[in-house]
Amino acid sequence: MKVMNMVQAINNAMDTMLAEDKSIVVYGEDVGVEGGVFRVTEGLQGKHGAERVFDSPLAESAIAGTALGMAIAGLKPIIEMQFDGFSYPAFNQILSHIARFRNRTRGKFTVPAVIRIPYGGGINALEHHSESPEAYFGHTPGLKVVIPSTPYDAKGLLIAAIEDPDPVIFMEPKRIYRAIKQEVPEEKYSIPIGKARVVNSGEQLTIIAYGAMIREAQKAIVMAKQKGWSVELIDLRSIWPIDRDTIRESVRKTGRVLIVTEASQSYGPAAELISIVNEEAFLSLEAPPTRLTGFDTVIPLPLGEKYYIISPERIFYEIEKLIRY
Amino acid sequence: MKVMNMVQAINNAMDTMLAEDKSIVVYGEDVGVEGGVFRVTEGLQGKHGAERVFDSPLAESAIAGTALGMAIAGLKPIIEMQFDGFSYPAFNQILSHIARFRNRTRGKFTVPAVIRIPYGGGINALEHHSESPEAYFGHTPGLKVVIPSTPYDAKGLLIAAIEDPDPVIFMEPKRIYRAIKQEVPEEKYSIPIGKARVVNSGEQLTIIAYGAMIREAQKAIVMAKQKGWSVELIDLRSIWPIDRDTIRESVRKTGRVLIVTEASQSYGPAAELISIVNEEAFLSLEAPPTRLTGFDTVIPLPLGEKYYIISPERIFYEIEKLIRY
Amino acid sequence: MFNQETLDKYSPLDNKVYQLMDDDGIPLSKSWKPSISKEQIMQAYKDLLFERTADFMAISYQRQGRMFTYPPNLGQEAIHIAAGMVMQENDWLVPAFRELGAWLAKGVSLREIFLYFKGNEDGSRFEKANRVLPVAVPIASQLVHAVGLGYAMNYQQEKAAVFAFVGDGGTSEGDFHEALNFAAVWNAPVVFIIQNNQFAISVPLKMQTKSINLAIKGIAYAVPSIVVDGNDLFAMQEVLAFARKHAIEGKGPMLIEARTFRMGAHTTSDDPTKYRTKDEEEEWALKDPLKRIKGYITAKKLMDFSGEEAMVKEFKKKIDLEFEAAEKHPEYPLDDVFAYMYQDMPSELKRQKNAYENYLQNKGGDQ
Amino acid sequence: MFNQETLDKYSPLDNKVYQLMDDDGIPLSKSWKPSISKEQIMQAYKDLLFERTADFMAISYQRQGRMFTYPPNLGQEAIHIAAGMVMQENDWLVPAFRELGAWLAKGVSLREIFLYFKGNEDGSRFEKANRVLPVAVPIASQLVHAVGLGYAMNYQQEKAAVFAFVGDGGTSEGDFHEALNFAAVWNAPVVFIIQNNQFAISVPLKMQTKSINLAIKGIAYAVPSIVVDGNDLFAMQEVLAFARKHAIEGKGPMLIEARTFRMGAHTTSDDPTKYRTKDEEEEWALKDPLKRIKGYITAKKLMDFSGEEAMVKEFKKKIDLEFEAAEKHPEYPLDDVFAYMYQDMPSELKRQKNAYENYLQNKGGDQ
Ligand SMILES: Cc1ncc(C[n+]2csc(CCOP(=O)(O)OP(=O)(O)O)c2C)c(N)n1
Ligand SMILES: Cc1ncc(C[n+]2csc(CCOP(=O)(O)OP(=O)(O)O)c2C)c(N)n1
Ligand SMILES: [Mg+2]
Ligand SMILES: [Mg+2]
Repeated sequence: MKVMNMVQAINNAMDTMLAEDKSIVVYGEDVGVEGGVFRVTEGLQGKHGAERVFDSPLAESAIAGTALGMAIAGLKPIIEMQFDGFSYPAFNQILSHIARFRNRTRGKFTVPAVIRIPYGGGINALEHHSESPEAYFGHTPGLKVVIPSTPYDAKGLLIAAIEDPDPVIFMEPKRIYRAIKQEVPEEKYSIPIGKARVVNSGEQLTIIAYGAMIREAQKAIVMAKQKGWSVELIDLRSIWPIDRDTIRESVRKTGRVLIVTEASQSYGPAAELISIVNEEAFLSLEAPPTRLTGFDTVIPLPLGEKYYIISPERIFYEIEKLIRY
Repeated sequence: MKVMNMVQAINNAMDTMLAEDKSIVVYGEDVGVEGGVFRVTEGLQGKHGAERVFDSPLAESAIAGTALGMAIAGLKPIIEMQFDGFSYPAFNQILSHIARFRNRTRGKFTVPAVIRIPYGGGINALEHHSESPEAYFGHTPGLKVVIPSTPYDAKGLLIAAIEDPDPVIFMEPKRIYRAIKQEVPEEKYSIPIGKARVVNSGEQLTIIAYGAMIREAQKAIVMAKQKGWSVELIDLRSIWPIDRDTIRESVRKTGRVLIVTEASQSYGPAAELISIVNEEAFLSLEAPPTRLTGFDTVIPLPLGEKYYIISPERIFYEIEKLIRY
Repeated sequence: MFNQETLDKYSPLDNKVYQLMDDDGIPLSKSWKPSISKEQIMQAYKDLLFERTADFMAISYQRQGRMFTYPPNLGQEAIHIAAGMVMQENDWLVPAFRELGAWLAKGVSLREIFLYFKGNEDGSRFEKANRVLPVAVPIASQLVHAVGLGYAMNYQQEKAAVFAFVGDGGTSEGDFHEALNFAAVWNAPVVFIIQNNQFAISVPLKMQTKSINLAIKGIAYAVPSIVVDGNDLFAMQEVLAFARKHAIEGKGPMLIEARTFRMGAHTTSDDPTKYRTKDEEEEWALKDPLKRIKGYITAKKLMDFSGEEAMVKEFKKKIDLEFEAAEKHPEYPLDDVFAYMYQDMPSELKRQKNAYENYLQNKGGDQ
Repeated sequence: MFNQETLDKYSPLDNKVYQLMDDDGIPLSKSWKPSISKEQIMQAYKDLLFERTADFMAISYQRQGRMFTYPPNLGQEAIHIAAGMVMQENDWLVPAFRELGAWLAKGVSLREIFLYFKGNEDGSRFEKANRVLPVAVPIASQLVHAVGLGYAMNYQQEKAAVFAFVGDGGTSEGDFHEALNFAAVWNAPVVFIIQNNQFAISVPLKMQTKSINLAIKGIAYAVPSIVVDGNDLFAMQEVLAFARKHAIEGKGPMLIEARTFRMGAHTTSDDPTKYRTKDEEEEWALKDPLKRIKGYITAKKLMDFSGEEAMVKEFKKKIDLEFEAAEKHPEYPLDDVFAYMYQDMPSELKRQKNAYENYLQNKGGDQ
């Protein structure tokens, strides 16, 4: 099998699907000739033609809104928001239309589009290039929201997203775009949306995380292991729907739970997970379900980012507090 | 004292402040000549002039973005988003700029603007006219988010919002715009942002709610009283910041908590409140903190709205389950 | 007849209105002949009368409390009827929310329209109408959808045009701009129709923009554009037919400002006396599109109108039947709140639905 | 000199470029005389050279890993220097992110600029510069801010103009449209300057819009507009000075397309060879704004350039000092993450900050 990083795996997923399904088109700012600012669409225009893989004018609302039109007419658009922070101009189209057209028309018109968004901090970028907006999307009925944490998952989940009959927000943890290399099959495969993955099984505490936080949690778990603590790690993979079964099973076993997300705290993704833990495993709880999240601040520019982004040490610190609770 | 409904109280607050402070301007779609589609700005243009109270062209992003420019130059704009669902085109301006200019410029430029948004369901309206987007704003660092539930609070909180040196999203539960009449002082007064109100004190269970849900909760509490159950009701008033002290005190006393919000469930406002309850009162909990919220669906058109909107009966049903837990 | 040459000679900078009949329906030029047949003219008149009757009925249902908000079409019907004549089966209609006659022409049933405005999403399923998008409430947001449809028509090599509507107010929204620009760059077969009815709720055009007309905005995108008398059925029909041809021949989008007047209220909850004068209303009443087409028919002696009253009666009966059918529509089931959010209902939605059903089952008789 | 008459005669539809010097800096018309003094011309040349030097240094600091992303200004400096000459103390500057010389002219220090691109918000505090907004990253979003400032200038009866910058790519965003329209309707004293450098990252202008130029877009809003040779310092200076006068005299906004070329990369993480040809680059190199103003100075024998090397050396020293000052800027304290979100830190932020401080205190030595 070929070893790929996440950029290559995502590129390969689109390449595979473009070859298979003529109704797929890929567009956005700089995705054509340039192959995307992160090179995620590199080579696709050359291979599949400029009618199928192309640059659009610089306007996110139109990029999203035209995708809806295309989808209704039978195409399967995969669009890119160049960075997390530039998805906001497209919010009205995503929230008011893409998420709702099926319901609005009682199933007559559907929007099988995929919206790719590189997201998250840790790459020393300018403002608006390091955001974690997943809760905005998760709170929007009608969307599915998927976040991979490995190259293998990225390909399988993206293919599932493309084949999904409904709109999927596909968020790519840009910080680990090239950080993890893994064997990834070159043929087509998919990973069901809505199923979490138990990355590490353990007995004393459950960590729930996703995206770039998985790697950090793994490091913290190594530290915890040295203390003799057994920690389970759940990679959510899908922000909505959430795999309650996996969470329930784990927390009922461990009785302790730590949620780790980079997004800011208030009304953030961790809050939803804490609520689910309460709903599913209240009587098993031996310590308060805890969240370790970004602050309720703008994510600082690079020189201040270290405070905001969650380190393995901070995760370990919370593990310790919970274990000793 | 004069008896006012919420529309009159909000109108009176703006009138009072326009008279006092020449730097205040009020604008938005149809707020001038027409006095707003809900008549909230009625008479203000006549009284304070068309340079201070005026109609803008139909473009929410510009309405919000120009308010930022005005605020930086020393004005205090109060803008109106005509309905909840039409605040989405302004999201980029609100999330990326209004919420952040102080932080971005290290306090050099500030945005003391107020964004008024009539919100929520229950008025038999078309799509996009019945939304509860408060979690989107609550999750956005740099904003304050305020929701009154009575005419008295509406005036006092709006005046506080206008005087606040930072941007405030002021959400008006349109369903009760004219439903509650109350004595409201005609002179200026303000209610601090960030302080919840204990509407009803009780011993066995705490309900946390805000906006139009307060009235429904009150009805449910009457029903509970007939069963001999003593329920405390907290009107949050401020969605961000949240008054943790009042919540803590109450839940530590009652041990049981029910959150009632109209907004949809996943990643919604109730999740944040449940997390806070866990953080502040875990050891006092005698039953799982519970949420009663809108579904993870689009709020249905009028004929289906009854399922979505939370009735006193449904609140009572949850009260009973919790009390008997 | 409006053709490429007419377009080439036209510039919105001159602020001229393309118009064929005067206020009384008399052709402005002796040499002009309608490009549609007598039968089509008669049919257009009937369709316009039908739209107007349905519209009046809708308002009265609303007043009786049998329907919620409704946006009247009064005065703008010629635009809708003309579009209806021009649109073909495989063309797409992308409405704003004030295009009743155009929806009907595409096969949307009155029953569905009533059902929608009564507050049931079933009214947007459009069972027999193909290629009609539902009402778009967020102003101008539908225009980018139209461009996506247009891209798909090109991509799929279909000879079909997209007819996209927006109001004068809608031209101020960013999506208007983005849509026109994308359509031009992509050479999308979209016919953009601005119904310039002079008001956006209470806001008059002069507070919406400083430009002398709205067609002029097409220049920003190199999209051919023209101001048309929207109350002149013939002028609208000719220009729209041309624009459709232009689109399906691969010549790209056009922008048409249909100049008209909203003779009624913005919606049934609006009171126009707050923001406009009787004079203004009376001036525009002279240009009533129904009056004008009737003037033409009378002058050309195509028919007399002695049968009109009977016809309207007929219409009313039919409209009542449609409304009653909408009223008899099955009760909104709980299922429908959840069933259409996704193709396969996610377990989270099942859970929420179950919880509600449990509540219904358990609440007992006393609450 | 550019005046009302020149403007009245000009139409962007003719697609002419307002230009005063040829590629070698020779005035196109014998009768034309600069409206600025010799001293000002010399100063402009020096400022341009300084901007270019600072820009090169910035790129090299970035290459050395001492700074993060940086957007080079190479080739566009005449626009910035001209704006710098025209803007007055009470005027507002609303930048996009590629206007180095204009920021400097308004009193922003290089230290601050470096600090910002090193990744510290302190660089946007602009301690000595008044009325300069910070870099606006979300494309075109800043234009509506400019209109709000303009409204306030009118409201406060200040005779001040707002200079708002955007790129060619930025003209596609909805906010561009909304800003121009609001500015026109409100008669806001805003000078909109499009730096048309032919590319939006990798996307060439012809994929951005079908219109023959960008000034033409002003027609949509009845905003007077003009295409100017952005590499011609004199042309830019004249037009901007006129636009400022136009604005503060209550005549409303103007739209200026400054036609130029981004001679460098989009940012330090971009590689232009992927999307453009050497030919294109060489063609534009002939129009280098520095070369042209030097050509003018040489032709007019205002000075020789024997001192240039020494001057650049001087500049480099100064720039190095500024950069070092930025590097010596105090370490980013935890406080700064929280301190500026609100005027009074809400207890929730205190709580979160405390939690972090507790972690720092308690984590001990072994992690
Ligand atoms: C984005 C958005 N903002 C505000 C509204 C509220 N609203 C409904 S209709 C309307 C006026 C529309 O005017 P115009 O585009 O001229 O269409 P008309 O109603 O005249 O047909 C407004 C402001 C809306 N529906 N969508
Ligand atoms: C809303 C938004 N979308 C995307 C981006 C990413 N981006 C940064 S610069 C740029 C191109 C801008 O082109 P142009 O407006 O021509 O300015 P230039 O870089 O050429 O000066 C893009 C797409 C952004 N900053 N903001
Ligand atoms: Mg209108
Ligand atoms: Mg550019």
